[in-house]
Amino acid sequence: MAELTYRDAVTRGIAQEMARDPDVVFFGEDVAKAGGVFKTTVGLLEQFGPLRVRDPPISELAIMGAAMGAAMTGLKPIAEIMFSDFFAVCFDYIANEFGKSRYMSNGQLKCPLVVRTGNGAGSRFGAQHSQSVENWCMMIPGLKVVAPSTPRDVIGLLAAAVRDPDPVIFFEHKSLYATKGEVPDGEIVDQLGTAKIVRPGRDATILALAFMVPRALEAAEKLKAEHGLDCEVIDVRSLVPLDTQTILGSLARTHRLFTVEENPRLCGWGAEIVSIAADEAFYDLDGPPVRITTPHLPLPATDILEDMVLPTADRIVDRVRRSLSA
Amino acid sequence: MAELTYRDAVTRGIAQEMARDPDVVFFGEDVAKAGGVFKTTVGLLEQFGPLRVRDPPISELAIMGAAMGAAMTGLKPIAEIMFSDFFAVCFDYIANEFGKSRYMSNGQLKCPLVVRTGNGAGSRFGAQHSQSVENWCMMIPGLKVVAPSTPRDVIGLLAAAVRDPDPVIFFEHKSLYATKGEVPDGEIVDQLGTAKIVRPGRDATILALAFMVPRALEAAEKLKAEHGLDCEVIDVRSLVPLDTQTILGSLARTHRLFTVEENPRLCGWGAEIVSIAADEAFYDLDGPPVRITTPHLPLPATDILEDMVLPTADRIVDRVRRSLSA
Amino acid sequence: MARKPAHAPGETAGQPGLNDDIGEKMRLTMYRMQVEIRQSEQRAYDLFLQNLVKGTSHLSLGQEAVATGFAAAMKPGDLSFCTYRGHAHTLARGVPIERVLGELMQRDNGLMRGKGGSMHLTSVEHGVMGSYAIVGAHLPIACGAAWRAQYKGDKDVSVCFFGDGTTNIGAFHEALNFAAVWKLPVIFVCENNLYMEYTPIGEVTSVEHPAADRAASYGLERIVLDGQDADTIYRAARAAYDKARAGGGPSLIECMTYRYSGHSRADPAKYRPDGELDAWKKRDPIKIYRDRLIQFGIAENVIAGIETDVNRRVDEATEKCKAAPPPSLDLLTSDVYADGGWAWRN
Amino acid sequence: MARKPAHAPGETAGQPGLNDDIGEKMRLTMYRMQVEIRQSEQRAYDLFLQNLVKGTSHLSLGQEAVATGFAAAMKPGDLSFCTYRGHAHTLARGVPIERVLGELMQRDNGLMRGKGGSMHLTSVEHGVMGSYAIVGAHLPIACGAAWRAQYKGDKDVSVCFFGDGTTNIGAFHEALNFAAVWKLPVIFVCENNLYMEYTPIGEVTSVEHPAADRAASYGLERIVLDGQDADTIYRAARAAYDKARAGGGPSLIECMTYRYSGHSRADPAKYRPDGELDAWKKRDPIKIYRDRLIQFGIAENVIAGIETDVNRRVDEATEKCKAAPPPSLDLLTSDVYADGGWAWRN
Ligand SMILES: Cc1ncc(C[n+]2csc(CCOP(=O)(O)OP(=O)(O)O)c2C)c(N)n1
Ligand SMILES: Cc1ncc(C[n+]2csc(CCOP(=O)(O)OP(=O)(O)O)c2C)c(N)n1
Ligand SMILES: [Mg+2]
Ligand SMILES: [Mg+2]
Repeated sequence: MAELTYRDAVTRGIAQEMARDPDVVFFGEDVAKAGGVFKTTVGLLEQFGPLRVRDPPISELAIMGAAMGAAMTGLKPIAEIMFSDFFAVCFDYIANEFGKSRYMSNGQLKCPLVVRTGNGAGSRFGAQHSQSVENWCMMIPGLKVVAPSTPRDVIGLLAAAVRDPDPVIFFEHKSLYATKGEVPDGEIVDQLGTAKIVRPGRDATILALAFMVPRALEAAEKLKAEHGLDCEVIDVRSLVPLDTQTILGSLARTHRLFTVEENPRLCGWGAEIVSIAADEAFYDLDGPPVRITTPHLPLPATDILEDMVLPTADRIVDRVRRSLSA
Repeated sequence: MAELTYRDAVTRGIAQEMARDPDVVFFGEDVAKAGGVFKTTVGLLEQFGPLRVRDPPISELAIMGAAMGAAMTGLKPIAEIMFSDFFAVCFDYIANEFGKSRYMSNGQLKCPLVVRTGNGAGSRFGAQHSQSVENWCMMIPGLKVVAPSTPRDVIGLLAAAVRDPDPVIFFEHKSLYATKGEVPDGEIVDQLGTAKIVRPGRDATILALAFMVPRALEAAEKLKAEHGLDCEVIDVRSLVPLDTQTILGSLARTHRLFTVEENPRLCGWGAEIVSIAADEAFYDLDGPPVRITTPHLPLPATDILEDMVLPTADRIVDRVRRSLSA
Repeated sequence: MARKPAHAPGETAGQPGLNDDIGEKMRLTMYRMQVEIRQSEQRAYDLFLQNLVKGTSHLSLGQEAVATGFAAAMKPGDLSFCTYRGHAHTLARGVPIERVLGELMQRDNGLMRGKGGSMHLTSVEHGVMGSYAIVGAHLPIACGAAWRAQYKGDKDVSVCFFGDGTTNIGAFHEALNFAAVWKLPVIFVCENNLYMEYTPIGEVTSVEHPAADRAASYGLERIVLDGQDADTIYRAARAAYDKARAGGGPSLIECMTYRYSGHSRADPAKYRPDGELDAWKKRDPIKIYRDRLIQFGIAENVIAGIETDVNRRVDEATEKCKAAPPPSLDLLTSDVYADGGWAWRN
Repeated sequence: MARKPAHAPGETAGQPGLNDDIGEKMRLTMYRMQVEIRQSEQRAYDLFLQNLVKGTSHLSLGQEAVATGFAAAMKPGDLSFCTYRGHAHTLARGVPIERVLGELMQRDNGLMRGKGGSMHLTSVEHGVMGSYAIVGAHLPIACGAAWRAQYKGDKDVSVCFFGDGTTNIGAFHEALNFAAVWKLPVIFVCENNLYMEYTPIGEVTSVEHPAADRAASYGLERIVLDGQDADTIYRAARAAYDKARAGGGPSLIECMTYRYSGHSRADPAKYRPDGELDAWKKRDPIKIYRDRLIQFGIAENVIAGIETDVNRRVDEATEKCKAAPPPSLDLLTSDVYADGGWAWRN
C-alpha cells in the first residue's frame, strides 16, 4: 500500500500496461519529453523509449486517426487529448469512426484503443478549457466511457481500458490530479461497467462521477450529521457499459434518486439514468428523481463564478434535504 | 394556399429571408450552381447571384468558421452542412465557439447564424450518412436547436431562425424532403421555442420530432381505431428553447408520457424531457414514462435492417398499448 | 484548369516493349483487373437502373487504371484505405465480384452482409482495411496503420486513396504533415477526377494541382501522373512502395483521371461542359491498355478471352447476388462490441 | 532548425533615417507600444507571483515587435483575431492596461468582467474580435469577417495572429485555401516562437518554416520576417493591408520571434537548450528599437519619458485592479443568449 496522487496514478497505470504488453504505445501533444502539461506522464519516455512514447504535432485529427489505424492493425495505442474540450476538433473519430468500424465491417475491423483526456472544471481556465464532456461520448454507440474518481480506480480502470478490445474514452478529472489515495502494491486491474457503492445508506441514492464523487460523499456526511439522513453514494465510474444493476438495486432499497453531474444540464448522463429509473423502477420511486447539475451555461473563468456553477456539497445537501422532506 | 414539398419549402424559406434582408447570405458545398445534393436550393443562385449564394470547398471548418466570423461582424449567414453526420468534422464551432463567444465576451460578440443540415435515416446510406444527431447540439449551452416536420414549419421556423439573434442549428430530415403539405401564400414566420399539439388526446402524451412526427400520428390513429386509446401527439419542433409548458401541460391532462426519438438511445432529447417530467411532474405521472428510440447502435445500410431499427408506428402502438394496459 | 492530363497519350509507347520492367504476365493481369472493374461497375449501374442496388453508390468508371496500377504493385499484406468510391480498389485487391455486388444489393452474401453498404467496403483478408465515407477521415487512419508497420518492423505499406476535393479538408493537411515527420510507410494517392462532387475542383482550390502542388508543404516530391495509363501508375506505385519499405517515408501522388458517370447514383452530372466526357473517353484507360497489348503483340483472342471470361464471372456473380437472401435480422445487433453484441448496460 | 531569424540584426539601419517612410511620430508610437506591452506583461507575471492572477496566462514577453508592427499599420475598423496569447495584440489596439490586467486578475473591471479570462480577451470597440483558445479555430473565423467586408464593400481588413504550432492543425489549411480562393481581405500572421507549447516546432513539422514554406500551397507569396524588428513588421504589414484593401486577397506572414517566459504560467520552460534564451535576448525588440531611436537622434530624455510614463500608467492600472471588486454574481447567468439571459426552456 502506498499513497499516490491521482496524477501519479495515471503515470503508474500507463507504465503498468506498457511494461506488460509491448504493443501498448502512447502518444499525445507534449507527453513525451515534457511529461505532459499536467505532468501525468513524466518518466514514461525514459522508461519506454522514443519509439513507444511520442510527441505528435498539434494535429488532433492525425492523433486520433493514427490511434485508430494502429489499433486496427495490431497495436494497443493510448492517445492523449490534452483537454477534453479538444474532442471537438477530432470529434469525427469519436462520433463516426471508432465505434462504427467494427459494426460496418460486420466484425472484420477492431478498434482496441484508449483515449485519455483531462476533463472538467476548477482551474479557472474558462469556457474552452474546463468542460465536462463525458456525455459527448456516452451518446455515441460503440464506445465505452470511463471516469475514475480515485488514484486506485485510475490505475485499475486504465488497465481494464487498455486490455479491453473496444475503444474506450478515459476521462481524467483535472481537479483531481492533485488528490491522494491509497493504492495497493503490484498490478491493479479493475473491470469496466461496474459502479461502486462508496457509502452505503438507506434514505436515498446519490449517483456521482469523477470530481463530483468526493462532493457527494461530503454531502452525504453532512446530511447524516446535520439532518439525520442516511444517503447511499454510488460512484458511477463507467458510463458505458452502465452498471444499471447496482444503480437500480440501490434505488430498490432507498426509493429516492439523485444524480450529481458536472456536465451542463441538457442531455447529461443523469438524464439517461433518470429516464431508465423512471421507466424501469417507477414504482420503486417514492418521490421525484432529481438531477443536480452544472446549469446549462458556458463556464465562466473567474474563480467565484466558477465555484458557483459546479454542484457543491452544500447544494447537494440542500437539494436532497428539501426533496426528502417535501 | 399551395401544396409544397418539404424540399421546396427549404428553397422558399431561404428565398423569403434572402429577399427580405440583403445581409442574409447562403453557402455550402454544391449548393449554388448545382442546387444542393438534395436539390433543396435550386434556383437560389440565379435569384440572388453569386455574391450571396456560394460554393465553398470541402472544408467544413472553413464553412462554419466563416459563417461565425461573418455573423459576428454584421451578416446573417445561412451555412449548409450537407449531412448532419459531418457536424463531427466541424464540431469545434458547434461545441466550443458559436454558443460561447457572447458569454465569454460578456455580451460584446454576437453570433446570429443558421446552420442547416440534412439529418436522419431512411435512405440506406449506412452508419456515417444516416444519423440523427440533434442531441449533439441540444447538449451544448448557447445554441438553439430546431427540427421541423412539415413544409409549413420548414419555412416558418427557418424564418424565425434567420431572424433570431442567436446561433440556430436547423435540422431538416432527409426522409421528409419528398413529403408534401399545405403552405399558405405570402410570408410565413413562426416562433422558436414552441411545440405544437398536432393531435389532441386524453389518454397519453406522445412527443415526437421531425420524421417521427408522422409516425407518432399514424400510431395515434391506430391506437384510437384499434385499441380505443386517445393519445395526444406533440411535435416538439424546438429542442432549445424547449417548450416545457406545452409538454408538461399536456402531461398534466393525460398523466402518461411517451417520447419517440430517432437518435440512438443514450442521452437523447427524450432522456432530458423524461428527466424534467419525472422531477417536476412526478405526481402527474400515472405510470412510467417510456422512451421509444432507435436502439443504441450504429446504423445498418440494408433496407430491411434500417427499417427495423427506427421506431415505427407499429412499435409505438405496441409500446403505448402495453404500457397503458399494464 | 487542371483539365488536361499532365502526360501526353501513348507516353509509355517508347518503352522497351513486352519484356520490359513490367512484362507480359503483369500486363495481362492489369488488363484483366481493369476490365473486371469496368464490367463490375457497369453492372452495378445496370442493377441500379433495375432498382436492385439500394442506397447510394459511387462508381469508378473511367478511373480503373489508378486502382489497377496501385493494386498490381502491392505485395500481399499491403493495406488499402478507400473512400465511398471504393469498389474499384476493393476489386483490385482480389475481392470476389459477388461479394462487392452483394453488398451493393444489400444481400447476405455482401462483403459485410449488408451492414456497411456500398460506401464502406471492407475485406480485411484482402488487405482492404475499410472504405470511409467522411471525406478525409481515412488519411490519418492510414498513418496509424503505417505507424504500426514501422513500430513492429513489418514491411507492409499502407496506401490511402482519395479524391481531389479531399485535399481541401483539414485531415489531409494533418495526415500529410504527420506522416512526413514520422517518416511513415504510407502512400497518399489523389485521384484527381476534376470534380469535388458537382463543383469543379479548380473553383474551390488555390492551386492547379490540389495534391501535387502542396507536396512541398510536407517536404515531399511533386508527382502528377497520367491516371489513364496503368503502366504509368504501376511504375510510380512501385517506386513509392520501394521507398516506403526502405524507410524513406510517405509519398503523395496525384493521378489525373475522370469519372464517366455522375458523382453518385443520384447525379446525372449535367454540370460538366459539353465535350468534356467525350474528350476523356478518347483516353479511356482500357482502350489505351488494350491498344498497348495489341501493339506489344498480344493476340486479339487472348485479349478477347480475358474480356469474355470477366464477363462470364460478372454474370455469375450477378446471378448469385440475385439469388442471395437478404441479411438475417439478427445482424442488426451483432458486432457493435468485440463480444459480438451491443449491450451498453448490464 | 528554424532557430535563427531570417534577417540579420540592424538590417533596417540602412534606411533613410527618421524621416523615412515610417517617420518620427510613428516610431515613437511604436516604441511606446512595445514598452507598454513589455511592462504590462512583466506586471502580469509579477502579479502572478503574488498570486493575484488566477487561472492561466500566456505572455508575449520578447514578441512585442510583431503585435506592435501590425497594430501600428492598422486603420481604425480593422479587426484583430488573437489566440490565448493575446494580451499584446489587445493592448496594441489601444485597450486600456487596466481592462487587460483586470481580466487576468478576475476583477469586475476586466475587459469581459472576468467571464472570459486571460485566454479570451475581447474588445469589440477596439477591433479586437476575440481571443480564441482552441488552436486554429480563429483562422476560419477571421475569414468570415473578411468575407463580410468583401461582401459589403467595407474597406477593413481582418488580421489573424497564431503560433508556429498552429500551422499543423487542419483549420489552418482550410482557412488558407478558403481565403485564397475567395480572395478575402485577411492577413494570417504566424508568430514563430520556435515552440508549440513545450515541443520544438522543428520536431513536429515537415518544413523549416511552418507557415511560409506552405504559402505556395495556397498560391501565396513566401514571407519570413525578422519578428524582433518592429519596423520590418510594420512595413510588411502595411503592404499586406494595402494588398488586402485593393482586393488582392490574403497574405501569410511568418515572423521569427521568441518568448522569454514559459508557454503559460505553469511552465518554467526547462526544455530550452542552454543559451537559447540569452541569444534571443541579445536581439530584444525593445532594445533594438531603442537603439534605433537613439541612432536616429531622438533624445534620451524623450525615450526615458515614454518609459516613465508607461511605467506610471502600468502602476496606476495595477492599483485600480487591486482595488476593483470581483465580478458581481449575477454575471454568471447573463449574456448566454442575445436577450441577455440563459433560459433554454419556458
Ligand atoms: C467531411 C465531408 N464533407 C462532405 C462530404 C460529402 N461528399 C461526399 S463525396 C464528396 C466529394 C469528394 O470529392 P473528391 O475528394 O474529389 O472525391 P470523388 O468523389 O471525386 O472521388 C463530398 C463533398 C463528406 N462525405 N464528408
Ligand atoms: C486544438 C488544440 N490543441 C491543443 C491545444 C493546447 N495548446 C494550447 S497552446 C498550444 C501550443 C500552440 O503553439 P503555437 O501555435 O506555436 O503558439 P504559441 O503558444 O507558441 O504562441 C497547445 C498545443 C489547444 N489549445 N487547442
Ligand atoms: Mg473528385
Ligand atoms: Mg509557438
